[in-house]
Amino acid sequence: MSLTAVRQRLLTINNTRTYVEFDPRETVQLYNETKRYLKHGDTQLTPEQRLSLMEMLFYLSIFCSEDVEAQVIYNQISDTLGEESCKLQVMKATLLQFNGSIEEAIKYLDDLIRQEYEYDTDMASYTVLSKKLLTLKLYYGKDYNNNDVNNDINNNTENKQTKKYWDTWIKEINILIEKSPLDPELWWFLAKIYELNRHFDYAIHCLQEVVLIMPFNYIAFAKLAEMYVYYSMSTKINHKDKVEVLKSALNNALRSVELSETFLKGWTLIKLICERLKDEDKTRLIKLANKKLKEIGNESNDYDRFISGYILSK
Amino acid sequence: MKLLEILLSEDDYSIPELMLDPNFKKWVLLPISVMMVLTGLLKQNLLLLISPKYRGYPRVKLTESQWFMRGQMLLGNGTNLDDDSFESRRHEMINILSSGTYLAKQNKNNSNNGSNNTGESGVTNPFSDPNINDSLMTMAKGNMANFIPQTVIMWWVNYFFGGFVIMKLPFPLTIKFKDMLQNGVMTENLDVRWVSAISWYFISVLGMNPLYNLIQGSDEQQVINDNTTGNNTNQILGGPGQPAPETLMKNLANDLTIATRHESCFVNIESRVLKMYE
Amino acid sequence: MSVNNVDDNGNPVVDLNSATSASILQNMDNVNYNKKMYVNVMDKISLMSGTVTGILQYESLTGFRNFFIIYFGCIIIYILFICKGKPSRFYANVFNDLVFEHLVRELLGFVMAWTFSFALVG
Amino acid sequence: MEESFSRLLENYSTCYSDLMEFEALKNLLLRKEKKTKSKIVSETTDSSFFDSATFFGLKINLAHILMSFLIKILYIVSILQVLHSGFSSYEFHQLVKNTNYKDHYSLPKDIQLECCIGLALFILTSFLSFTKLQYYPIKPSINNKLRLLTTDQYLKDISLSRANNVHNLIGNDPNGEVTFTPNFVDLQRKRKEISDWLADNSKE
Repeated sequence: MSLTAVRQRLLTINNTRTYVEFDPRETVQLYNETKRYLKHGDTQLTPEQRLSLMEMLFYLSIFCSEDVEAQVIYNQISDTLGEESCKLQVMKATLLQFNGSIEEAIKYLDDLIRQEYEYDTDMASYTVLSKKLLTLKLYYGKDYNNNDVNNDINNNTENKQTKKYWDTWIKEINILIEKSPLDPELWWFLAKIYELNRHFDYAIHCLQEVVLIMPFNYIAFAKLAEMYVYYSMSTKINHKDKVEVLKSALNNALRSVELSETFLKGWTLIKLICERLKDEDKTRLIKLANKKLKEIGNESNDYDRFISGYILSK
Repeated sequence: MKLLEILLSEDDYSIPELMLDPNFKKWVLLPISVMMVLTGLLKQNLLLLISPKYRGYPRVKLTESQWFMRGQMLLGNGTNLDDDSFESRRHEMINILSSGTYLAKQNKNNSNNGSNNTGESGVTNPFSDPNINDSLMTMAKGNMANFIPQTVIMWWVNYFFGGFVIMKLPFPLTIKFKDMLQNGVMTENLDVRWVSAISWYFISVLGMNPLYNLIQGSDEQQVINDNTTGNNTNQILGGPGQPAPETLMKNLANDLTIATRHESCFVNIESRVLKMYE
Repeated sequence: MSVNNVDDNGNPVVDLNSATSASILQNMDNVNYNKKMYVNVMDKISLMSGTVTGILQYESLTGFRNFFIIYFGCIIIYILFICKGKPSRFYANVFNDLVFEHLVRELLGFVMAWTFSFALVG
Repeated sequence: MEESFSRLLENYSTCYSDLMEFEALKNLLLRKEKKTKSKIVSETTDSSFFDSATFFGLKINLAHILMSFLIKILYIVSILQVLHSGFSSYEFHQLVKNTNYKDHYSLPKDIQLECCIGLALFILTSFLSFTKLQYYPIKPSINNKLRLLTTDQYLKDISLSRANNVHNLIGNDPNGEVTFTPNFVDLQRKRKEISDWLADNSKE
């Protein structure tokens, strides 16, 4: 039974790509655990699942700077699948990025897209390769060398250089969106960039696109609510509009909890927004939010317990 | 109805008991059952093997259909937006669709400057297109994999085990089944409950599903979100038998123009949430 | 799932115009999972009870009666212990999903096992 | 090691849109972190602990392993019982067939009983073999442990709002492929972060 739970956890982490969000301690632990799990073997793991876990292990080894091991895993996967698939091509580009040079990786992907994928592709592969190319070009490319750029929210709109940098990002992503308007990840990333640059209204627009594509994405609804709250705080709008914006925020937060009963962020946002909407009577909602937060504090995972406890104690 | 009556009637009239050679069980009943199970499993794996392969399209063609689908999504999932954002998006989409900005053919003609005049030919012969032939082939293969094993086994059973009675059914049947179930047995007055090998074949064809499920389907995969549903982004516009992409886009633009009544999911959301959880 | 299957928006596009309320919406993966669990257990039981009925050499009505007693008995046990008395939480359409949808399938499985063991033993 | 908490709170900064307030909260956590640091580091670097406790969670699951073993045994016993009674019944019918009194004998009670008990045991076992759904949380807690979370149900909720509770329970983002923008990760920065962390920890 526990093996089932372990397998399920690893596969979930892989399917949702949560491992890119892990902090160093968690990443190292996940790396060791995945390695041990694959070595130990599991009869119920289908070959496809095994390969996808190996892909995760590849990226984890890259994160942990274990390039040799990454190469070994890449060889193993390409032995079974060949090198046709776009995921393998992205992996190869990643290896080139660290073992060869960035220019090599960029050239490899560029050639691939131009000569092959422009004419014979499916949209997912095309966008995955384009995203990787874009990342390589803009993060590390010669033309846009920007190691000094600080992603910190507090000090980047003033800096002209960074502004130019983000403008390039926005331009490039828009070009890609023109080609593939149904890729939610592109819209989400664009929203992230606008958020960094404090263009919350643009970020709201992008997130609404995500919601159109993925109608049940409650995370996106909560994010929308968050953006509305920020927007209401910006200096651009007057008091009357502010209430309207906060109401939109509340609506989105309510939608997120309607889709997911014990969603901590959603309930927290509802509590916060209701407290800000002083003119209206929202006691029932606040009460409900408190009740739900208490419930989460009683039975959720350790992190959510901690946070809901903190929020309630405030 | 008559069948039901007989099925449900208590079996009072006595049937003459036949003495069957016990070797029938060993050499007829069991081999047929084993063959049924094996071919069933083989068929499953065969279906996996001949499942359609990855097919690519030119990127412009995909872009075109994605913009079309974006319009459809706006119609379908537009309730997720508030009224203002829906309106602005609606107008934007109407413009895009009716102006045909992302039509694949147009782009091609612009870049190649009329080197190909595909626009004129109109309807193409569906059998000359290799892509369509491909899809027809996969369909045909799927059907073949379904009925070839059936026919082969039926032939096998009839050929090797025909002409004698092998077992007694535990339930009575009407006389109409006699032809089918006692196929090749030349006895006019034998009760229908005594049947030949082919009827065991029929019964197992009908009843094998639970067994197949138990043999192969016991993996209780509890993956939380297993995104194996495939991507729906790969359908393309203007497939076989469909109108041209341009017309489709125009039609969708018309639909969007009509869709002025927008119903947002945010209407009454507060009372809905309160009702749900309070 | 597999390495060559990149997946971005696998989400279904559902027409929400008719139903904006989330209380009606269902998670299809879970619906299928629950149905699969139910079918698995019923498949086992119907095959086994068919075998047993054949061994006991029950004929015609007695045999079918046996099937229906076991079938409905198992449904009741399933609802009481596995669904904890609240089948509507796990099955959208309780009567159809638990009783009628698989009745023919299980009956035919039962008949097959019954016939088989009846012929072998008798 | 409370850094993960502070990172999480960063995600939740949203809830405290007053950035000032958020800073205060962060400081509070940092202070707490200093206090607990030495203890937790010793735990994370203890690799033997790491091996046994985080991977298979042996202690918690002994009962489950026993249970699944028991269920297998019960299945085998019930199937053997049915097979045995089937064989007995076969022998009996072979014997009876050769006499002239075949209508006078019915199957002996003990064979019938054995058969029925086998079936009952089989049905019982197949219902016992349902296990309550269990999950590991996505992220290990601060002391690197994974606490097995057991829900009180055998089946999964179908209504969308409740079905998502599982994600909330284990701290999963079902749309992570979009929300974490995995294709836009800055790999070099990520590598640097991790190598820095490794260097820090190996020193102590």
